Amino acid sequence: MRKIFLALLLVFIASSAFSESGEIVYNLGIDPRTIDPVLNNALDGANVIINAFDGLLRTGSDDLPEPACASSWDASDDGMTWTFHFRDGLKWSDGKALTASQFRDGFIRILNPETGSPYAYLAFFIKNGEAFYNSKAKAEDVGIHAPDDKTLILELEYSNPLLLYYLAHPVFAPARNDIINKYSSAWSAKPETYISNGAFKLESWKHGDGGEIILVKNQNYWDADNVKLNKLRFVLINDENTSMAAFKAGRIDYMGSIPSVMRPLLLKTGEAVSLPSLAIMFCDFNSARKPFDDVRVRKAFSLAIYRRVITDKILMGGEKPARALVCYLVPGSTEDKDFRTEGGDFLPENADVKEAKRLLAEAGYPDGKNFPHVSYKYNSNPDNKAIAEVLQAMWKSVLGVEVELRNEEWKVFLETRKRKDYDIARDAWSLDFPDPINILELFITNAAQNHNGYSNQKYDEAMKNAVHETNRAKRINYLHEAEKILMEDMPIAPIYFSSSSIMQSSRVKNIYHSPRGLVIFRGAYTLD
Amino acid sequence: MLSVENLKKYFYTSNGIVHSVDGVSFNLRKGETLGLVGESGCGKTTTGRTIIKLYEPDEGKIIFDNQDITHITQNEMLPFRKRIQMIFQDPYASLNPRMTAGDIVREPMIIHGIPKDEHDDRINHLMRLVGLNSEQAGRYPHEFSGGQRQRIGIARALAVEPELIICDEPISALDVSIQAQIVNMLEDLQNQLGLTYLFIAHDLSMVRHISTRVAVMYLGKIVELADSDELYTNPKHPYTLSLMSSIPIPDPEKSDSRKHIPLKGEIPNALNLPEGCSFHPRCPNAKPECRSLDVTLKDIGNGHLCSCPFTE
Amino acid sequence: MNLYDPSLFEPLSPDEKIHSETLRPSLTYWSDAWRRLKHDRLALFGLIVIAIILLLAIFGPMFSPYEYDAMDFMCINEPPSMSHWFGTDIFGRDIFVRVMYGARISLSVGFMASIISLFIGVIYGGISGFTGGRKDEIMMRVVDVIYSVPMMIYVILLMVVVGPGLKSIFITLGITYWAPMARMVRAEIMRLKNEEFILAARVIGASSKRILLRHLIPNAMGAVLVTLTFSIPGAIFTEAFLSFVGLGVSAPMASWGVLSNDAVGTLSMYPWQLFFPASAISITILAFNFLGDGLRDALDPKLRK
Amino acid sequence: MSENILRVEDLHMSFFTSAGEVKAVGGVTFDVRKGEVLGIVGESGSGKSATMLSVMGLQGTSGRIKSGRIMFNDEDMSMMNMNEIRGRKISMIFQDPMTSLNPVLTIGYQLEEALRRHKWKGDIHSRALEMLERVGVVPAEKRIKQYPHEFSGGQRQRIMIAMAMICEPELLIADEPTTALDVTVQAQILDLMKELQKSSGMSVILITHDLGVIAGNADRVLVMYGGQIMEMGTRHDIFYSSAHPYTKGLLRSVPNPDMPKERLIPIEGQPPDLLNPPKGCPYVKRCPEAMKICMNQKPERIMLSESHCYSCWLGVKNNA
Amino acid sequence: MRSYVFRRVFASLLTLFVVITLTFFMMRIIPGGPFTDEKAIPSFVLEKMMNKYHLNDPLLIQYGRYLLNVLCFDLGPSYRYEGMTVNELIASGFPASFMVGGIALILSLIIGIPAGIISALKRGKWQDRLSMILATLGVTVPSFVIAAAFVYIFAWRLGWVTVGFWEGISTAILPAITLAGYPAAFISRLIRSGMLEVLQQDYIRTARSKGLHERAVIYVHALKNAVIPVITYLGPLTAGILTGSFVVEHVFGVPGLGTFFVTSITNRDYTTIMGVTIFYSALLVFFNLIADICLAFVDPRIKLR
Repeated sequence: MRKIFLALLLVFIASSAFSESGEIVYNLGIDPRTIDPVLNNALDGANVIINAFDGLLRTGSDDLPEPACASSWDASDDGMTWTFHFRDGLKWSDGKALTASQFRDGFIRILNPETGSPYAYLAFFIKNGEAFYNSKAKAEDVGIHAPDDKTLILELEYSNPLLLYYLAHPVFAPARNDIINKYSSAWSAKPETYISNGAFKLESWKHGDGGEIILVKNQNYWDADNVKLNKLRFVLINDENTSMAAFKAGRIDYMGSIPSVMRPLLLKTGEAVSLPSLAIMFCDFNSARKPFDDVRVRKAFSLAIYRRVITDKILMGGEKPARALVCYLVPGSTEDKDFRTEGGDFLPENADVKEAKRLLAEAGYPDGKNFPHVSYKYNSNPDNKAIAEVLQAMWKSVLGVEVELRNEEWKVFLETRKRKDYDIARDAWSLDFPDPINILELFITNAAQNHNGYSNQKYDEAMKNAVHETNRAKRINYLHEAEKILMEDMPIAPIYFSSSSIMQSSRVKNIYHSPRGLVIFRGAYTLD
Repeated sequence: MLSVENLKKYFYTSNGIVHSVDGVSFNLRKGETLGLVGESGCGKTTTGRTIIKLYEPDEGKIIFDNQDITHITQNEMLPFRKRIQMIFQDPYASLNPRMTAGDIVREPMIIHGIPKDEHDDRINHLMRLVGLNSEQAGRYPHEFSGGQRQRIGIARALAVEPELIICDEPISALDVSIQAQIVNMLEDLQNQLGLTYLFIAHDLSMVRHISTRVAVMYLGKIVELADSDELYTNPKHPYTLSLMSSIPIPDPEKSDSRKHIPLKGEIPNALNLPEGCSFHPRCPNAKPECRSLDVTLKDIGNGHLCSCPFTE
Repeated sequence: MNLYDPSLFEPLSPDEKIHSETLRPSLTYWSDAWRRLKHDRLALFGLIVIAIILLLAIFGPMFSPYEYDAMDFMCINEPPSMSHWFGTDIFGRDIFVRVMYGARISLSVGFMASIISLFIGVIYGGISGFTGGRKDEIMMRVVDVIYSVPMMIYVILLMVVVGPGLKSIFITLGITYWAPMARMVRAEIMRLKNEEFILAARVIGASSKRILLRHLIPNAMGAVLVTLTFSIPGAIFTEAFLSFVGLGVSAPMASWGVLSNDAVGTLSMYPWQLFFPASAISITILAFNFLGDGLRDALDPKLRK
Repeated sequence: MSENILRVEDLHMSFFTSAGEVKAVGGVTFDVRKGEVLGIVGESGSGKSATMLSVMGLQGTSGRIKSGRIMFNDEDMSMMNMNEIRGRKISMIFQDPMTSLNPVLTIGYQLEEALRRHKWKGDIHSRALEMLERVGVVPAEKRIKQYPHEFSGGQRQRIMIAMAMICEPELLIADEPTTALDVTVQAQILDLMKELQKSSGMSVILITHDLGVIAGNADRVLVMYGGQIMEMGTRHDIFYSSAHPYTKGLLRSVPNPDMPKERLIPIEGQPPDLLNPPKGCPYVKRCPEAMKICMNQKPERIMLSESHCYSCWLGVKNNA
Repeated sequence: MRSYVFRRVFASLLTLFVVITLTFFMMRIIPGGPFTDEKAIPSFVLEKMMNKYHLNDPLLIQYGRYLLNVLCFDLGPSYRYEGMTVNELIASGFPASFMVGGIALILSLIIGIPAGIISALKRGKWQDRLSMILATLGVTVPSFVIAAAFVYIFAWRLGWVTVGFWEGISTAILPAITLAGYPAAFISRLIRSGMLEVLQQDYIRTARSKGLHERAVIYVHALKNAVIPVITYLGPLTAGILTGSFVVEHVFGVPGLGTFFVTSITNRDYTTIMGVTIFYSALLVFFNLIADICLAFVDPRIKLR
């Protein structure tokens, strides 16, 4: 018996091996659905792709697009034709030369209806892109041309002020049709066929909890000289406490999933850092149903929320009270101005009890009397539940209204919300691009993401103007106008602007974590 | 009153067909007691259970009071269940441990639609009839001794005033001093109520005591049937002879002086019946022709039936 | 005593004989079981614990100064103290009162699930075991299917069709929880149906229904009770899972399972938030197990002397 | 060395159940002589099996010997290692051959086990085969590899006998060895036992409730009732000049083969409840000749002859 | 024997067919699809994606096609893991689950059997009480609590083990201990009640009357009989434990099959749901068969027919 015990002990001790120099272990958390640049639409997948692929442009460590495969570009006068000039000596990770036509293959693949890319619509700005997608045009008609190996010309369907951001998005990657045609969708699942052109290349992928995705330095990368790491291990530890235990044991260098109860303490001691992110949590009011068809009720509910209490007492992870819709860090009328600061606040930090009560009374429910039975729906998740319980308590104490809480399984909830089968529903949005339009467009009449059935002609008008406006200052102005209309109608109640708390071991430096959640390792290095 | 003709009951097991009852015929006259004896596995219990239709007979006829009840359904059988009852061997297993004695006796009355207001009187009467007092009706079977439990079983059988009672080894699980009590009671009840018994047992001396006629069974067949005194004093079939000689006699001198005829081996299982006379492998005076002989019960005088053709 | 006293050698009259009969006190089935249960100290302990928990669940909250949903942001995550016996949670709610309220849900879930499974499982298993043959074969295959179809799928389906609340928890548990019970009852009935008292019932003309309900099932009750006490913990945990999927009672009301589930995340910082609800479950089930063991022994006719 | 192989002195033994103390044996004294067959008759609950289990030290966890001595070959058994005695010096055969053999072990294993345990000198396997052949389980070579369920009841009892005799014990206790068997098989088994006893010269205690079995097989007879010995004597003493009302009652309650149709004379009433045994004679409630003294006072043992004694107040009364 | 196996397999295939059918249609009725996400994909894009996987075909055609594929042992492509087939997923996840489950199975036997024996022999004494209380705790404390507590204590506080990484046997031990709790508890109870019953049997008295040492009586005569109910239980247990547990694999980071049972449903990964269900059912059938064959070896009275 004692022997067995000793053997067990030895096994335990032997298992603690730490990372080598030039190697970083990052907890990706969730096993990505795919790391095919064209098929992915999730952040976890994007974080693998962005470290393995380089587009014409890439996201720099200031979250702005910077030259990558294309070293320079120029636009025609009308801004409808763009020409990209490639660097010299671009290669794939298997040593083959990277050509402009492979970029064309990649873009066509996005638009090819048979690919089934969830981001296909991002490429509709390219001429005949949408037509090709709907099989109304041939691939040859799409406005992408590679006159030689080092030049790519894009013809646009309509002008796109975010064009360079788009092209830095991981979906706009080159494609190796020789491999993809041979292995079809399996190409992206196996390291042997996952040939990439970015800073790292895939070495192995073990699926599921406890699995890992290992990337190693791509020696053929054009910018390889600036890549310090030899190896990147993306581990897949889904449980926050487990991840934390592994971090404490020195097995993880960098992670973004910290148990929420520990965040305040860790932030205070400096062990964790809070980074702002381009995301907002809000709740939808169902404007199509009584009683939330009444703007006064919606406003009363929104004004009854103590946003500061939620961020400072419940979340405690550096989140900010959302006193309007568009979050911080979104550029405003000029690149260096903040849209949020320009727009100002529409809601108080804490509840405006008097005003909220007044509005509710005006709507016919003084002190919540005769208020119909309403429910707040959210998807099952501990954080959502905490927010729900606090909101419920606030509405009860400020308005005297009993709101029933109902949680639903994730995908059931998504369907319910889409069907607008709710009174109040949890909602959230993270921005793909740092531009206000990326969130404001949700509330255009009948937009795909318009969960609350909001429809206001004035709002639609302002948004339309913004889309067609090429002058930055004017365009932003339209967007401010739209946001103001939205806040007047209050179809949603903004709750807080998210942040992400991260922990990083002292041996690693220079990892860039963008507000959009992208984690870029190409400049990172280890101290030992 | 009851006539059984060529009754057959087979059990289909995964090992093959068990010829449990293989052509049994007898008549039972009103008011008499027919003893059915044989070793375990000879089919005597199955015969009793088939007659009362706990098992569906495979062949033959069961005629009760001039009515053919061989193939009637369980529902049609219900009125006959009022007239034919059964007493079981094991007084521990045959009473539901979760019912009081009173409820056990009451149950047949409920099933046979006897008016509710008569129940209590009848239970009291029956309890006294079987020698228990009526206060004991509220007790559970485990509170009674073996003999008392058997009395409850008898009371249950009597509850619907039957005419025929099949007694399936009613005393073999009881102590000697109690056996006599129960046998006496059965005799008294027969006299009082005019009952007819089919008395199944392997205790030969008790069978002789209680029965008017006795049938000896071996491997699913009756090998000898006669008036009980005739059978005991003048057994003909070699099996009966050997059976008689094996009865232990509670008298040292007689016991020592008696010569008993040992049988070879044991009763074979009813799966693979021997050809011809099924007793021949163990018969002390078996002849070669016994292997192919077709044996049937034949009257050898005085209503003494025997299936062995070589009796002197 | 003087052996030469001739009166001692007078014959005993029949009256004296009867008088001398020391009748054992007549015990009904249940009072006998109860008497033996009382002698089983662990079972008695289990019974007392269950009684205390029931009392606390029903009357406890009345005496608490706190409401189960009253948040107090001034004292969040406090450790156990005189004012908050079990400490407070992340909203500053009193855990003690929440655990008492949780008992109401968890215990009623446990009881209801058992009762539902009792009715369906016992009847189903009883019919299957009693009928035997092909019908039994098919009925048992149905049970196999219930075991194999992933529970979560029909749970989500039910969530959509029935919606949240205790009622739907009962329905879900009723759908699945009878399966082990059915198997157990079937095995028990198969064993019992060849007993002589069943033959005796047939002889007096009892219908199949009567035999099943009056004779077979009451005799399988001991094993049924034990299975029941085992199925209660399962039901209490399943409720936590169902609540997570959206079938349970809605927050801020929370069962023990949900309280434990929520507190797993805070284990590293505020372990008492998990300790108390989890202990409540364990103690209750321990108590039920002791009681169940005691009951099985008390109801077993073999142990009856 | 005396002629007694076993002597039991004033044995009191009880089983402790949840319902209370069951006084199974209440003061039993007797001895077994070398080479004799001692028959013990009694109904269920008379304490005959409990006495024998005490002798074997097999009374279990709930049974306890409260007082008394058991001497084997003049040695106090409480001083001996019972594991060395059991199976080697004293063996036992049980009532139900269907349940007394372990169903999952071959009979060969179960036979040889005792030999191995008691370090049998000689070839274990051939000894087992020899014993099987002696009890008539043939062909032994084939049957030794089989499992109990492949044998009939009679054969199993033969195997049990072989198992009990395999180490050549000095005393064999046969607890109702034929009760579960048919008459023809019973006769075979009894003959076999008689033959083995004669050839080995061992002593046998034959327990039964069947007076016929006793009449044919026992040298001396002991009649037990309610945990006590009622009467003891040679088989002639018991069958032809029984003194105790209980013995008389027992003999009367079986059908007389000479007058088979004569009405039986049963012993009325029920056996005593040993949870609450009567203070006096255990038979008092059923005894047709019960007297006042029988209620409260245990009768003493009265010697009728050298071999014959009984315990009854009638004897005292008659003497007085 | 061969015809027995053949018949068993045939009956199981029939059951499996019903399970497949039920699961297939129920999972299609529940709301949400494999591509439902917080950021809704525009409907015209969604349609193209659905076309790619033939999810827009009539349901019956999809069902027929799926059945045909299953007949060829092709469980189809996963919707959740692009480029992976369900066969590959199962092949990649099973080894880890198998290792953890295998260790857990062995652990539960080497803990459960001795504990059961001891508590049966010391019935009513403290050893019995203690092991039964521990066994009950094993049943009452749910694995999500044990797992979280283990991570907190052994990985976090004491730093003895690594969690979250799969490095073979060294990382399999803690999850295996977690997983072993319930079956060990159950086995010890089965052994206890089996031993208690067996020890009352006549053949134990026979064995003792031969003068055998108590050890031989218990380990040879009693245990071999008492272990029979455990073998029956081991069939479904083995199938369940080898296919992994969601909670344990999630918390300890074991890249096994267990997580797929839940995540495939939450992801609406239709083919994986079907795949793991079929795989589990097949294992269940297989191990039940093995258990029955083992039973026939241990208990000579049982004949396979």
